[in-house]
Amino acid sequence: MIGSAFNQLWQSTGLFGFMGMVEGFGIGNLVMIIVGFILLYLAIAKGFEPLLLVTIGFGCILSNVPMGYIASIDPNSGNPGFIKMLFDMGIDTGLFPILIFMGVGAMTDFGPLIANPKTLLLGAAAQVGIFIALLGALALSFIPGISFDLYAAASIGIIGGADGPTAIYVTGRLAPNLLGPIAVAAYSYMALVPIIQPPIMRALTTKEERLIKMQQLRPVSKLEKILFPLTVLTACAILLPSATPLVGSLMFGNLVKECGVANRLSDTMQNALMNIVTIFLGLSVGSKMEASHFLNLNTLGILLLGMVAFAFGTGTGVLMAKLMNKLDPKHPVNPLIGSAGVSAVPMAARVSSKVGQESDPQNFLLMHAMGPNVAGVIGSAVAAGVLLAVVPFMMA
Amino acid sequence: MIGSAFNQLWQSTGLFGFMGMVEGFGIGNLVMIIVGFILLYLAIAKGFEPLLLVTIGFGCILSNVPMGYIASIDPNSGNPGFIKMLFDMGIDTGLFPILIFMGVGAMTDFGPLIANPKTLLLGAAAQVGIFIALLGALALSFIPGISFDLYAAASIGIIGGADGPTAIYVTGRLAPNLLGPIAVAAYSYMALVPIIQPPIMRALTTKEERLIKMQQLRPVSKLEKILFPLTVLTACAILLPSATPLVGSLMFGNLVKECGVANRLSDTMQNALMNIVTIFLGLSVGSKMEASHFLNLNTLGILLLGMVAFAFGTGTGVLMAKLMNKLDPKHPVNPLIGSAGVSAVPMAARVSSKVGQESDPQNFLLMHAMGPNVAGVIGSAVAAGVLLAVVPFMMA
Amino acid sequence: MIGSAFNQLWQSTGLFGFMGMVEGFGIGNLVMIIVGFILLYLAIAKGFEPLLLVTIGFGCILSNVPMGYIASIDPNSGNPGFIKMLFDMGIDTGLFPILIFMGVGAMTDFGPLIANPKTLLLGAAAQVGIFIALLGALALSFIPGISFDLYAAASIGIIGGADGPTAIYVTGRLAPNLLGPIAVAAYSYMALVPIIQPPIMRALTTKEERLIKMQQLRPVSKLEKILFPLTVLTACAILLPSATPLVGSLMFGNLVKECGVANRLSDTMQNALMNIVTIFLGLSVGSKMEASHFLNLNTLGILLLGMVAFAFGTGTGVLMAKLMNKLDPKHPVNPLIGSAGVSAVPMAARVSSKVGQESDPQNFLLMHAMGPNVAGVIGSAVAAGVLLAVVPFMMA
Amino acid sequence: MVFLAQLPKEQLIAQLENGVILMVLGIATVFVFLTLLVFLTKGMSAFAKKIAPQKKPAAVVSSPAAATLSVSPASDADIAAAIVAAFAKSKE
Amino acid sequence: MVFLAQLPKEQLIAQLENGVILMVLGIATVFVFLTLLVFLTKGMSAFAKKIAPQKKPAAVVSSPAAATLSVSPASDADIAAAIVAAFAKSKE
Amino acid sequence: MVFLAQLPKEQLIAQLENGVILMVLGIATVFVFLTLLVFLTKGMSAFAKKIAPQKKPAAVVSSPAAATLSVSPASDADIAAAIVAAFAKSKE
Ligand code: NA
Ligand code: NA
Ligand code: NA
Repeated sequence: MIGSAFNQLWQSTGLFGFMGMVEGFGIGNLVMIIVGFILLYLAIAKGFEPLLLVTIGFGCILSNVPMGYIASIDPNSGNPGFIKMLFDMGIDTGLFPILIFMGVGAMTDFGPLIANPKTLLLGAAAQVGIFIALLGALALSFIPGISFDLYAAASIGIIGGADGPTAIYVTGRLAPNLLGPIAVAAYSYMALVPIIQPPIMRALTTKEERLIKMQQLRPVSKLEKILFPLTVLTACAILLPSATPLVGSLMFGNLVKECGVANRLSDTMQNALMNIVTIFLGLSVGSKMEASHFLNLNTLGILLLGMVAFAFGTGTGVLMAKLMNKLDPKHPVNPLIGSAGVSAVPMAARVSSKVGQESDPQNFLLMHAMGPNVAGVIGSAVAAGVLLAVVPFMMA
Repeated sequence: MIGSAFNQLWQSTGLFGFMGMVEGFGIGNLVMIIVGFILLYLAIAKGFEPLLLVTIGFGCILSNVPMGYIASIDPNSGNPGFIKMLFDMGIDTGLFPILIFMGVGAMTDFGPLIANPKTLLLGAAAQVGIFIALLGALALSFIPGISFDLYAAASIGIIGGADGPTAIYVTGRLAPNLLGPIAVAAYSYMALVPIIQPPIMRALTTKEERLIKMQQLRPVSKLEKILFPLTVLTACAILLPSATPLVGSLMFGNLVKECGVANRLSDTMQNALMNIVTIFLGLSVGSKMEASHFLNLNTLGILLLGMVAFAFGTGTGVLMAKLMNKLDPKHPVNPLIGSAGVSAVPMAARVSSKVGQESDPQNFLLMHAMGPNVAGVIGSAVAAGVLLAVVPFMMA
Repeated sequence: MIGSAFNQLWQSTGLFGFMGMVEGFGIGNLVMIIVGFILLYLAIAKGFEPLLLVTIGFGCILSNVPMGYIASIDPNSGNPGFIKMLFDMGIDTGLFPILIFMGVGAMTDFGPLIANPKTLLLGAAAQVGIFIALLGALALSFIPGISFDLYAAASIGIIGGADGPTAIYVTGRLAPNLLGPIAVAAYSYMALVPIIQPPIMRALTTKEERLIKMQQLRPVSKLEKILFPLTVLTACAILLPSATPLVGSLMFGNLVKECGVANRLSDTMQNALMNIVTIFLGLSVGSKMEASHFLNLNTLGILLLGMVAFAFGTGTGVLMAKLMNKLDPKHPVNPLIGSAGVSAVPMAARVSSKVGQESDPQNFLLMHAMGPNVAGVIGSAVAAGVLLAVVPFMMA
Repeated sequence: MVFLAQLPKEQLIAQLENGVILMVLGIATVFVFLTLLVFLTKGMSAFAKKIAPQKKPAAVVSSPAAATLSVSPASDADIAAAIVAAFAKSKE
Repeated sequence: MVFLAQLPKEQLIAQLENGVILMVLGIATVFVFLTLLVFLTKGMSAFAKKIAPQKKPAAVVSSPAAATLSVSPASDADIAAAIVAAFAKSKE
Repeated sequence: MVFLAQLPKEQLIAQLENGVILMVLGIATVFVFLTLLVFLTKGMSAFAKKIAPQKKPAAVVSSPAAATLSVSPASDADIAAAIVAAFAKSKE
């Protein structure tokens, strides 16, 4: 009897599971745990988007513990694990990315965009990367071993939105099994923006262009800041209802902040609520780092295409700025701020500023780059709206 | 093919929905969006209960975006929208108003009431408005185009409780379809207390009565403040169990505050928890501002009856104070504090004080008015308990 | 008609319920309400673990209000009460204790344990109390009127873990009906540690042993503090997956704190999130203080065995320290820190320090006792993992 | 505007009758309950005084200066402002 | 490494066609929407200026010193540090 | 008091046997696991020292002054009190 109990305990060790002796577990779990540790290393030692990658990495480790059943249903008791519950509560339903987007809205200052609205076009141009990567995913599927359908391709494309909650929202709706690699790619490349963008920016601009000084931004009144989120919301409601969950929650957070009469709500959105949801969202996303959906050529394809998306978005943003200078030479735009249109707030705007100061240390581009930077958030949400409206219809 | 995709996108614009070309949407949504903007205007520009009316107004707008399916189930995907989820989570179940009531309890100082317990009678008298409005709703139903059943009438009456969470709790239980107009009426009239109450108060009192100076309140010990919530809870448990969810959560919050050994919980109830729930509750309530339940004569009836409830509650509170002076002339009560019995904490108490100082700038009534003011919160919850216990039985 | 309505109201008073005239209620509810008041008294006047006992006590009172249906389903409307919802959301699923454990991890400094890892053995030894009490529960079941099965016995044993969330997690999984008395016993004895432990500690040590001075703890680097939670997690994943929900969430909280790059998440885990969950968890646990599961001899048995568990754990911790001194006399350990191995952080460590200073006021044991103290948390979670893995298998 | 279907007259009258009952019942209950609470509160205060006779008042509630609900605890900015003010004063 | 089953060629080509359509549609929509927003924002600003002509600028957004997203409010420690610094300076 | 139904004697004995097994198993597992952890922790510390040899100690944990779990961060009031105290001292 005591022997059988010891045997039971031994058969319930993780070691036993890693050796593939329990159905549903195997060496793949061990590999994924190592991937989780690598994410923790990148987050802690390298400072890659630590809030998200620490939680995603830890979620990946916990979810891959054999017979831990933390992100699945325990077949013996029928109980769901705690990360499974969090996933069902907030990712499957789309609630967590929406709540994060409220907090992002409450943290965002659209002032620079209101002062120079034409930078919205830079935020539009940089979304081209999304669709290039989408097409790339479909093309890569011709290679044996890689296989993406339209849902997967759209989710991969949205990595190019350079916006975590948008990517998670779209992928959760269209291709939840790919949530792990897509979220990791999105946050990793956002952290790598200072490495990915500068060479592209330098290659596409001349020395003279990089020296362009922009006119000082005009002051923006409080009333304009209050009316702006309402304007965007109205446009979105009239033209693209499928984008309203994302755009609406962003603008809700922003209005609560800017209206000045609900500061305690704005403060909670930015802090307690956002932090709680970030913890839950990170762990849940990490739980989608399953061996069966991660250890295949598709993941390599996703990582490659994510890079393509970022690179193309950066490039089209810069080129759009050069085109705008051609069309309206009286109000010159430094093309270096075009790359900030990918979003990745505020990192991409800082990169614009830094590259600009390489040529002229007295040229302060940061505030100018914040315009396209926050425009990129709106642009990605609009692109997400198109994908969410059209892809299910095409697949029907 | 591309034509059909463009057509699909065009048919999914909000414009198409406003024109009534999709089942379930129409021009009514546009009107409700405008109503939402009006609420935002009142909240932001006029300062009407901004924490609630900003969130309710925004929830109204988001919920009325055609084909946004933010407060309903998307018929194509079967997914509920995020505001629908919040509503099901917290309003349908009654959880959100209960949690807000905990926070209210943790913010309330019952000291002035303990020092002068007979002001509880003022809090009782001011609830008469609830039942007058209830009766009024049933009477108005004889008018063609207006139709309230007993559930609706009870929910309308509770507007006179001048207490947001109580009104939302009762309406969520008895007549959830009327939640939109009732919550808006309740919060709007609470914001209008400084305009509604003074003329009634002046009309029902003489100059001499308004000059009455009250005896200074005695100090209240910490022990009394700890025992008070337990006393109220006990009375409620013995006599009116149907009121215990509301009264119990109010007294729980108050005990956690007053006991002094759980300050971190009290602080969270008042801040992080309350703010999160306020955001969720406001958006959810806003989602009940549907064209079909708002754009009819009933809504006019509700607005009218809400005003009646406030006015009668104010009046009966003042008259009760005058009666108390008749019965117990040794301990005079300034009848101006009677109006504070409607609750609307702390606005109504401030109004008592302000009207008092019109007659005598040296007469500080604020603390005296806080007694009936917090008594009104208990009174409304007790009235809610009666409605919740008896109405379903009458309708059975 | 009005008579029948008054009658209906009278039949819905709590008084009517206490008198046993409604099915499912009776005098037992009144007794449990009094028990709830006693818990409030212990929490507020005596300072017994007030955060938990205030909420548990209030939850007990609310849940026992006849016809309040706050912790059950209202048979008339079919609606669950708010505490029932909280219970189903977080205790039945195990989510709340897991979230609390994250916060505990984010509050814990494993530095003293890393500096002197062999104190882990003290944390192991003190868990013997768990299994003694388990065996005791099975033995007591021979007494007529007391009846525990293996699920109940394991849940009772875990009281000896001296760790609230672990006890609630295990009991919620194995014997949810006993949650009330077990949680109350666990938190009460944790509060009574300064009374229970010193006599045992004095009885098992000589004056010379109590005077032992320990070597100053070496400094611990930030890197070690980051690697420690990952080390424990890895060991747990490989050897005891059934303990990973508890150990994993503890180590997640600790890593988020120690990594230094996610302070806003760590802060939220320790404050807003932990406080919210504590409120919900306390009320839910209190709802399991039902007359039918509390007012019987089993509860006396649980209280007795909880004391046994604490006493034995204290004793085996001290004896283990003495054994370690025998085996390794070069690095003497003051046996008074052995008792801290029961966990009950940080109370038990303070008791070690206080008893030590009775003999030598210059002997500062507190930091030395923190090592076994936090080791005890890990030890209890490991013991919980064994119970969760083996008990259901034995009962199958 | 949507025009709602009208309830039949008998039902309207029946529910008006119910409404009157509800009013009587409700007002009576609220008054009975809160009147009872007046006495319970007085009893509670007497009990509190008996078991813990206090010499110094724990809190004076009538001062107009303290006459606001403690709805929001002092914010960081308030504390900072208070310290700066105290500091400035001390320099005079 | 897991090798995934390959989709049939016709399906791959069909979805590539869909992808091209999606790209055209998506890029067009994004540009139309954001271009429209340029005009709406300008209109909104003109409207704002009309109903509330301002003399003093409410907020100047071009200063490089303010050039960070106000992502985190000043912490307690920051406030304390600022006060201590101010205090130390005043003692000079 | 409710008197609970008694389990049959054979079942009681059977579960007592299970209890003994559980005790042996449990105590063994706890000791094996935590003993292993002693060695793993020592190994981890050696590894940490190897990859990042430190000159200055990052944190000294033995000082009795620091001898409290950092359970609650300093509150605003604490900070304010500390500053006021420091200020008062500086005026001496
Ligand atoms: Na973007
Ligand atoms: Na009221
Ligand atoms: Na323990």
